[in-house]
Amino acid sequence: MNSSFINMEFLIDTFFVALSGVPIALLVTVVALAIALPIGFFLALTRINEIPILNGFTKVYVSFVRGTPIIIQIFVLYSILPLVLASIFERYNIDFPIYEVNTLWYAFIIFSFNTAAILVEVFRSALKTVNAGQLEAAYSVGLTTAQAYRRIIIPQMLVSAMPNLCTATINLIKATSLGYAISLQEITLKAKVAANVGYNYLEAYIDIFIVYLILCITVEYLFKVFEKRLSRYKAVATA
Amino acid sequence: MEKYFDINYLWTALPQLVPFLWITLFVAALSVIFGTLLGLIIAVFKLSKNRFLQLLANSYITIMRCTPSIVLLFLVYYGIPAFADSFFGIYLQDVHTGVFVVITFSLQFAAMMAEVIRSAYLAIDKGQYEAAVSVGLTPFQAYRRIIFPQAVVVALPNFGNGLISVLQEGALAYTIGFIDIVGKANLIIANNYNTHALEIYIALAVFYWVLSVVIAKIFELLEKAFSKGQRSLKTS
Amino acid sequence: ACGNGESEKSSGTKTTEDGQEVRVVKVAYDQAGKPMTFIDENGNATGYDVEVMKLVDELLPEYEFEFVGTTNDDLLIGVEQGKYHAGVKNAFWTEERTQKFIFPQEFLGLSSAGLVLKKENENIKDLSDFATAGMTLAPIAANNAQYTVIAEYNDANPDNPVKLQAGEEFTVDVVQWVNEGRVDGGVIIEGAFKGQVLTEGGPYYNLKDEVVYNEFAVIKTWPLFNKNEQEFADAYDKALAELKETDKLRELSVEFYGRDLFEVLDKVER
Amino acid sequence: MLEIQNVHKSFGKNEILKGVDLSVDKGDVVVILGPSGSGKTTLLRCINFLERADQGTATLGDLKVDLHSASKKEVLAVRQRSAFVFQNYNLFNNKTAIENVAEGLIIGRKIPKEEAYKIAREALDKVGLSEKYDSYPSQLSGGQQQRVGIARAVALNPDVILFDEPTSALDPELVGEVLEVMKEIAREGTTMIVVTHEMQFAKDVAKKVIFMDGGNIVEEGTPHEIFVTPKEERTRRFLRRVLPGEYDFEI
Amino acid sequence: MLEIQNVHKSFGKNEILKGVDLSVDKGDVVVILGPSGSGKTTLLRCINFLERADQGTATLGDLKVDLHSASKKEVLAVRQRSAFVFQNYNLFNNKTAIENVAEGLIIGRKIPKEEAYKIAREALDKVGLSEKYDSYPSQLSGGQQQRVGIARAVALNPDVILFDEPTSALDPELVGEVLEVMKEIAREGTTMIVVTHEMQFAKDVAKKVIFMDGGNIVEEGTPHEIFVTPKEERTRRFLRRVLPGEYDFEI
Ligand SMILES: Nc1ncnc2c1ncn2[C@@H]1O[C@H](COP(=O)(O)OP(=O)(O)OP(=O)(O)O)[C@@H](O)[C@H]1O
Ligand SMILES: Nc1ncnc2c1ncn2[C@@H]1O[C@H](COP(=O)(O)OP(=O)(O)OP(=O)(O)O)[C@@H](O)[C@H]1O
Ligand SMILES: [Mg+2]
Ligand SMILES: [Mg+2]
Repeated sequence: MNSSFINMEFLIDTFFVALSGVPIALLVTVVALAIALPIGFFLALTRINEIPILNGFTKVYVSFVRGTPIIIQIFVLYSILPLVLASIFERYNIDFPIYEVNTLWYAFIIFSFNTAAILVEVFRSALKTVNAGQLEAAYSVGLTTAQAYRRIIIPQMLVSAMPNLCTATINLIKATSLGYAISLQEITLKAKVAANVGYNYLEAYIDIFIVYLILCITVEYLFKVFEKRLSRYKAVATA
Repeated sequence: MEKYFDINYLWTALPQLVPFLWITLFVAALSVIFGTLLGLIIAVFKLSKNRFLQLLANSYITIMRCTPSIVLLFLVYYGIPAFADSFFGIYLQDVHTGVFVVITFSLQFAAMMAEVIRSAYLAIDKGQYEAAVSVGLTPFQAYRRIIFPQAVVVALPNFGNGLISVLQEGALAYTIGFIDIVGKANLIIANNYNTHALEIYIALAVFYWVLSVVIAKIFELLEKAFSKGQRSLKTS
Repeated sequence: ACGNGESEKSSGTKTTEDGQEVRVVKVAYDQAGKPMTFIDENGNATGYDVEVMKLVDELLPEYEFEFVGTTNDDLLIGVEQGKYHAGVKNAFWTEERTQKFIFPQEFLGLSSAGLVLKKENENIKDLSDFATAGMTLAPIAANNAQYTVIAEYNDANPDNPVKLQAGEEFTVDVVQWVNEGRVDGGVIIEGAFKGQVLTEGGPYYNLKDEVVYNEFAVIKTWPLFNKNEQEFADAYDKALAELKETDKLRELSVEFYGRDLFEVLDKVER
Repeated sequence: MLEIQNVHKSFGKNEILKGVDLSVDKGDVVVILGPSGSGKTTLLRCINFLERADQGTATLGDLKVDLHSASKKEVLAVRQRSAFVFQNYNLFNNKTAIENVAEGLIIGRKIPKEEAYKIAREALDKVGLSEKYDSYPSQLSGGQQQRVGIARAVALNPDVILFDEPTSALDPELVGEVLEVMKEIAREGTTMIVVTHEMQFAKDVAKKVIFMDGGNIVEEGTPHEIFVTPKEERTRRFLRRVLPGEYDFEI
Repeated sequence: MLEIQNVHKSFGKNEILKGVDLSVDKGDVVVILGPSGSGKTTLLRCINFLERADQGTATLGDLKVDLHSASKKEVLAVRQRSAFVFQNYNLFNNKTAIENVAEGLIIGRKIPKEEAYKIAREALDKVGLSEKYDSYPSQLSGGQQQRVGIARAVALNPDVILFDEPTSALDPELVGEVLEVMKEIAREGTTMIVVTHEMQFAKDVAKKVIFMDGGNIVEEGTPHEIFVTPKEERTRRFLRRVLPGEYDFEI
């Protein structure tokens, strides 16, 4: 039996190793969100407005992402993406060095694929909370549909989407911990590699745990601040 | 890509995977049962007026919310026995892996359920309680006969979502050597010298997808069956 | 013959018909390590390492082995923590591992590690050629000893390192990756290469003319024992020494690796 | 029948009820008027212990309780002798009309099921809902829901029924049917305290009208006294706003 | 000013409007009465293209459009010459009072910001909300919200303002302030079509009262004609229910 429960020195050293994975984890999160937000919103609109073909496609897409474990999505996409891309490039004679791309790009694609589907549902339910009367009122003062969305609907929709956006973001950050499966140099992989040298897995996982805790609580806090700013119009008279 | 993709691997994998589906479902079922009970307690804490209990519940929920499943799984699987051994001299190394899997996902499910239960409770108009006590029911009777049945209906869709998500998080149990459907899939891949993984993963994805669609459907029907009183005239 | 108090509570004893005490020990194996350690179609443990341990079991009447399949990570942590008394996973010897495990005197077998390369890169014979050519290497799971071998090479050759990446074993299909050009090369065990590419009916038999296997080392592999299992390790040594007198290990090597690796034993460095 | 004395109630720092006294005789109808926020709802809720008053007593027949410190048993006793009709009906959404009415009888009063259902049917018949026994609240119009609410109260055969603006959530056209039912019940001799803005109802039915403002009873009297010869300026100002051009006070 | 002809509208199989004609002269106030479900709201919504009619035309000054097949440009043109005041206000929740009023001017009408704010301030002053420029809707009472809604409509200086039960979501006491503002605006000569249950308002302000039932205009005339000498039995029945005991028709 190992004599001491926890190797403190290793615990502290590896904490910083794990911490050094944060930029990659955040980069993947931010890029995936940046790609997924507009796609998710657009697809949510196709669902709400029941646009014939797209609506059906979105339904299937969302159902697949929500219906399968993300680790399996990672496995499948990571295996299939290069094959599909390579054959596309081949067909159109595009000379693109598909195999020289960094794993980071796979991570961007995989996590965007996943997050966009989640955001479809987030935006869809948020759009539903905006009273139809708001759109009508905008029409009645002579705004076009695009103007009404930009100035009235989206700002209000965002407020009710905030808590779910926060959850989606946190789930995304957590999901990057599965990036180890595609050799993404993020928090978990870095700590695991460090652990491997002396087999200090327990310590490594405690470090990973702490790093994610800090990361996610910070993100939660930021969202709360942002949400408060967005929803200042909800303040009651007595406040 | 036809060069690599050999559908035969997929077909041969399917029957091999089926028996392990039950293990996956069993683990999910146990996690749901224990998780719901724990979640109920946490929801009660969070709704209570006691600041300390609220803090406890909130911290629990935050920690669970912020911990990736795979990390939680490892901490439970290696942490609990090491901790029990170092501090209490209790030897837990012989405990079956499945137990740790169930503990992990029960803990996680409880955090989800606490919020589901709490919001379902809050969704029921206070007037329902007031009306019940005003016709002479005791507070307990009011909860049991009026509030609870309505809260269940409100909670149902979120409960279904929670169930689907615990099923999916469970897919990570393979990382600690637990052989459920994913574990079995990885064994099949290993037996093919780690080749043709894609076909096997697609088989897995199909299982999960069908499963989640079926569960969603079941909950939709349940919701309909339970919400007879809530149905609005328009939709009937 | 029992261990100390610590391991006593973790292992049962049995009594055979002739009244002898038999200690039941748990031997973990990596269930995804074909052809060294794996589960066959019937759900039984097998592979070179496992079969050797079965022979050892036969020679040790006072022990009864219980084979427990698990993952790489769990095997290492489990043997260290005492959940398992010993483990086999085609393990190489590394300095760090001696801190955590007992390595016995007698090695278990030999493993030929090599590079999978495209046919046109046949001339890359070892890691330094590979590094000089600036080629990319398929990711290796961080807990796999292959990772350590490359890492050690890099430490020894800081001016000409191989690009080493950690990954997950299930997502890396080395031969296919090399063939499709996703990476230039991958580390593989000869047995696995033969099973995949050179055996008729193997999954990549169709690639037998496209990819090559270039051995860069033959390495001794070891069972790992829990730190408290010195006595068990000694018993193992005794049995294995006996086995090495016979041809049984050579036969198993041929059976699982398609080649008698003991022929090159004198060239083995580690 | 019901006598309330010196009810005080604050929410935080706001004193909402500043010592209200009120008495109703058996079979009488008392209507409470007053501007929004004057404490009308709070007063009714304190009587039925939906809020705990800070001070005050209630005497209901032979039962005398302290509105601040009544025990659980006393609370239950008061609730079993009184009934409440809510502004927004508060029917049990998960129960049909007849189950709504029977619930309090079966569970609260321990009346056998068949008998309870018999009483419930009679109560629903009385409010004109013989066709709707098995409808859920969501399948009923607002007026019908409120009539179920009244039947639920009536079925309990309470000493007093408290109505809190029973018609104010209804479409104008549905108000009539509910007021009609309330008049009918008043005619049968049920004791009622009614908070309402329906002046016509007050004039037709009330024995006594009470005008509240700022947590106090400003003025009380017969409908004629309040509507035609109000003494207080505050009362007049209120009535002028609520009944514009309809009344000319005799000054 | 505004002339509507032969408006038909069905929802699914229900024909809600069965060929309605309506005309309003500049500066006139027309009040529409009718039981719930008679199609009053639907009519107003068709005029403003919040619903697409199945058939019908509207002439607004020199602009003539087909209510069924108007182009996007025509729709926008009609909306810029008309304004709508909603039953439940529909203020933009994420904008302050003044932003609510200015929004249509700046974005819809492309009026420069400073000028738009000037107009918005004047409109808010007119409805008595000089103090509330920067309040969000959630910080305003119902009556104040509806006054912002009216200011928003007035600021657009439209040819006609459509009111759909502007006071029916308000507490009784707040109704007065909104009606007062509406009377004021009517006095200034704004063309208005008002769906309301406020008979007093109709009597005081309307040039013409229209009674609708079942998707048709049953009767129209001056307030006196409709309230005192209604010709149709249906009109009488309706008024009797809504104004119990208040009117004695001359038969
Ligand atoms: N639970 C509560 N917490 C804090 N303040 C409250 C609460 N309930 C009521 N109040 C306040 O008490 C005052 C009186 O409320 P109450 O509902 O009794 O008035 P009301 O006379 O019934 O008015 P309305 O005619 O609008 O129903 C109001 O100012 C209200 O804001
Ligand atoms: N979007 C819709 N889909 C289907 N039916 C509708 C829709 N809008 C209105 N209706 C129906 O059209 C009929 C007329 O509705 P409308 O709102 O015009 O009546 P109204 O005269 O304004 O009544 P109220 O006084 O209750 O407001 C009603 O039966 C209503 O159910
Ligand atoms: Mg009230
Ligand atoms: Mg309407």
